[in-house]
Amino acid sequence: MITAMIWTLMISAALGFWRVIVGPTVPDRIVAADALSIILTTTLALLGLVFNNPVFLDIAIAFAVLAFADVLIMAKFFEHGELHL
Amino acid sequence: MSTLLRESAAFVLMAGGAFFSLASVIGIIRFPDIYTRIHAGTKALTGGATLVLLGAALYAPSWQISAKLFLIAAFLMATNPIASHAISRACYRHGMKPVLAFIDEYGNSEEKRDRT
Amino acid sequence: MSSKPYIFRIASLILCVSLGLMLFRGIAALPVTEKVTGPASHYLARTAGETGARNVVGAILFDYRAFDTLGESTVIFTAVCGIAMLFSRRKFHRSSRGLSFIAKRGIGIMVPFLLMYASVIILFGHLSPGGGFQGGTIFATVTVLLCVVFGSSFESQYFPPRTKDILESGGALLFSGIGLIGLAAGTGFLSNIAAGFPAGTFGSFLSAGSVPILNVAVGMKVGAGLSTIFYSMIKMLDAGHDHREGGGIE
Amino acid sequence: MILLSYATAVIIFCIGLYTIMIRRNLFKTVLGLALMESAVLLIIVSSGYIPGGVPPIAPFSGPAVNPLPHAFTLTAIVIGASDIALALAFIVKLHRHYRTVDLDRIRGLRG
Amino acid sequence: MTLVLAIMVPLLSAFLVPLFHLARKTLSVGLIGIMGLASISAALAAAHTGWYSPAVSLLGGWAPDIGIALVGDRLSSAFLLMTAIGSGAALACALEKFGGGPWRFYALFFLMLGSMNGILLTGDLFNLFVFYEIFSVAAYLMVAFSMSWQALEAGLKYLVLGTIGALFILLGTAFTFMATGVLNMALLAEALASIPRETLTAISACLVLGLTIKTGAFPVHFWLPDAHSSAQTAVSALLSGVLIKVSIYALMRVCYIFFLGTNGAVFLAITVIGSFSVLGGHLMALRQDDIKRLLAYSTVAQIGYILIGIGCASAAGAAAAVFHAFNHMLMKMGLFITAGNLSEEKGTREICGLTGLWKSHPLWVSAFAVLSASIVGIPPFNGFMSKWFIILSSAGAGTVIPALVIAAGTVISAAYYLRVLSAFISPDEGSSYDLPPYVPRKPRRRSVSFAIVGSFALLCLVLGVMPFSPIFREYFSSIGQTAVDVEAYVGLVTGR
Amino acid sequence: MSLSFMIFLYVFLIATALVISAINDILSAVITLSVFGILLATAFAILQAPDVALTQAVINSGIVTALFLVAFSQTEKPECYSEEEEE
Repeated sequence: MITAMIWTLMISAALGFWRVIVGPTVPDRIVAADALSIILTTTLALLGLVFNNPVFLDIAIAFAVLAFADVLIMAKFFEHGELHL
Repeated sequence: MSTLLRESAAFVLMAGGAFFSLASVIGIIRFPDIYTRIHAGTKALTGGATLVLLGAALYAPSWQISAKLFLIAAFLMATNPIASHAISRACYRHGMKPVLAFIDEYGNSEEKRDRT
Repeated sequence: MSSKPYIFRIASLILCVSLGLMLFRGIAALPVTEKVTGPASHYLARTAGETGARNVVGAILFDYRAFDTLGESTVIFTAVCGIAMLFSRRKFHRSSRGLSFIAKRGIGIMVPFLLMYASVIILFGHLSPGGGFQGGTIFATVTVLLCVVFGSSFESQYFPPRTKDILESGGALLFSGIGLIGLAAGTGFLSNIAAGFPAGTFGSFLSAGSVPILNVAVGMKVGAGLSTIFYSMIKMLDAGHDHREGGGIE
Repeated sequence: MILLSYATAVIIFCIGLYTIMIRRNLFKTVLGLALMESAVLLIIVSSGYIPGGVPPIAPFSGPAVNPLPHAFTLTAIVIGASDIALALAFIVKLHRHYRTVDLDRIRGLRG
Repeated sequence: MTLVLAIMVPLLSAFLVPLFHLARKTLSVGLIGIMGLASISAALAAAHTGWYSPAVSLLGGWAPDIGIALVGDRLSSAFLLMTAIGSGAALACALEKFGGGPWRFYALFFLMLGSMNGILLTGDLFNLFVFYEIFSVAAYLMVAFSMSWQALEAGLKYLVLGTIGALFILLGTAFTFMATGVLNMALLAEALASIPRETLTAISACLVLGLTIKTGAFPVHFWLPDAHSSAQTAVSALLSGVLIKVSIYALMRVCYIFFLGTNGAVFLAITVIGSFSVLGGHLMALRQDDIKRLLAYSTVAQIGYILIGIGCASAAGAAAAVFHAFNHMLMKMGLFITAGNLSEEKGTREICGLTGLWKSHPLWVSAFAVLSASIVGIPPFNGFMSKWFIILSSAGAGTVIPALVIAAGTVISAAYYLRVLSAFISPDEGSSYDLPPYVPRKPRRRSVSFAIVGSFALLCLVLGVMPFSPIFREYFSSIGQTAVDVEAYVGLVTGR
Repeated sequence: MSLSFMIFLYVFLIATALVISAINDILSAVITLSVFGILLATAFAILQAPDVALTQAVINSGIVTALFLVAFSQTEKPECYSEEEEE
């Protein structure tokens, strides 16, 4: 059952990657990459369940906590065309 | 009995979550412009991921794993809306117009606020 | 995009493919390992007794091969030194321009959790995955986030560059000092239990001798170092239009 | 399965090297370096894997994988990150003078 | 104990420099000098230990197969002596020129000193990679230290190539680890004999390719002339005189320990690379107009000589290579310091502009003449002796072509050094070039630089005579014996 | 995990690397690099290396992307990507 979930999520990720490749504007790519990061975070969490070992969930926590940092800095960059830091 | 109930509930939650994830990715691919894609890629996806994680937490054999899965879900729900808000605002500020949109309420209010 | 001649691309492709084939042949000739052998089996079997750490990778990094870790954090020290050298002598107007109110408030709620998470990663490095590098990098990420969301003046108000310098050198000196204690005890540089550090009870928070202290030292060093790299690199953002020749020390 | 990861790693290594050799943009060079480094990391981590292994965190509930490559990889990741940071700093400094990141238009980098 | 201190004293100095800067803002020359003296004396103490009683220092008290061991033997101590002399001279020049101002430069300098000692003393392959990476990062930044655009370009080029080289070294280390499961070099020497042939080929290709890129031999040499010519004078001297030698040591140690009994083709490859380096370096140097670029290409050629010596795979060849490395350190540091000072004096680095110096600076020019005579290989000087030993040992290895290459290279190098010297001696024509009007600077005191150059020139003379004494010959042949005697190394580390 | 899943993951990884190598826009390549890092961390997790996966996750999504963007924002003007890629 969990294997089926993981497969579904990975196929979703592969479909989302199509938007990263073709996405006509940069924000499309950013949104798709953000979606990919969420999907793969969920996948990692399910992998921890498959391996039945809580240490794998630490990786998923790290992604859940940090993956939006990328998106924030990309968004700021895109908003002004440069980073006003 | 309770095990069966728990597992079937977990299965329903996870299947719903996976369905939402898939649907939102299809939305990212099929929707016409960036704002609708953001709409698909964050709302539905956050909900889907949360559902999957809650289902997994129900299914998990030990309470440590369940606690960590709840934590992941909480963090995702806390961070992802910020990111999507930032990017949609960035798109709007950058000057990208939504297609098929006639009324720009946010833009009007934004304009007024910036003027004052 | 490429203006390189066609023949050059073909030659590069052939070179890369032949290199890859050679490498793959080299790997494929090896027998498949079914069992851990060599020193690694020693680590797996006796880490708990010899160092008291649950995380074998952490024990290798901070006890058996701690000298590598010292060298590795010295690489970051060197890079920080150099990048700060490259971008010195620039006027830097700190900006307080940030993202929207929603992002600011959201980050404001998130940051304490992030700091707590980083501290947990560092302090439990001998019990669970993680350690000085990972926790230090999360600290650096927090400063990056503060820079992005609140503007760099806010960040430099809370984490001034001077503090980062002191933390970085202090971490390096702490690491070296722990090593020199082992040297003074006569059991070799960077020795842990043998130099008299208490082993504690296996699996508890205060265990594994000097491993948690070294974790903290590396966390200070890496966090301050990566943060300083980012801070030095954003320094030039608004000094964008000067064409001064040179600028170095003549 | 392990041969599969070795093959993947070697392919990524070659893609990185090819990128460095062909592309004129300096950022592409740095991206190629990042790819090559990741490939080497993948090779090292795969070399420690044993079928049916568990992570090397005591107490083990089975045969644990080789922990030594993980330690090397940790070291190499941080070293690679500092290398990439240094390369980016150099590129930014050079862009100050030439206003370009095109390899062919920067005088000294052609040879 | 002394082995660890030789690494830790420079590193501790480097960690302390930023704190001193925070406290005082400008560092005094005396403080840096004391730190440098401490570092160099620690290195010399380690060299003494390694020479008279070869020692193994077990870090953390773990056995060599599970921990890291530092090994000091006669080869290490010869190179330790070399780097101590060279970096001491470079530090003195830098202190004279910059004073205590650029504190980050001194931090980088001490980091580089510590990592060089680490490379020379470590007995562990992965630890070698780590120290090599500190060393390389410090070297990239020292190249870029002058912050001119040429220096930045050279630094970037060096960085990209050096990182590729480091990745190849890491890949070779990974393959070695996969094949054997250990990383201690002494244990690897035993374990590598029984691994599959293809893997051995891949390992040797990766390691030799990576170390060759770092060394700057001919096919991948193009970072070297830019890097060495665009740096500051003291840094150029350090880069060309000392850093290259550390790479040579790593190549020598790794190749002799790993491939002496297993893969003889490696040494053939090194000989071929060396021969091409000699010819290519000399021919490129002949075409240069910039004096520092000329000296840098000459360095490529001299690396070729050393590589030919290593490629002989015999004790005599190793001894000759070490002797030539030592001589090259003396000669090239002296030449770079002299050329840098003279060209700063004239305000140009073009050879045709450096005229009339014999009148104004006779002592400098005569020192330059002695050093260049030595590097060309005029008989009474040391360059001749070491080249002669290299030719002898390569003839002893059974090939003639390297000897012919060396002879041809000598002729070419005589041509371009004579060109430089004739420019120095010819009278100052002044206005025949459209040089920018030269404003004479305030004359600087250069007594320390000149003392270093003069003593190096004297040492060249002395070392040209020394090989006739049997004690000296015995010393050098014992270095060669140590280099090729793998069993003794294994016995020293494992205690068997 | 099963073999087919590994094949899927590795093909995905190679595809990401190819996109990084082939795409002309640097910003898109950097975005793809972050996806590559996540996939690599997943591979590390499957290879039973949680420490390495954690480090890769943290470094890749925190620092490397930020440094790339900072460097990129100082070298490219915004016009060169926003106009030419409008739908």
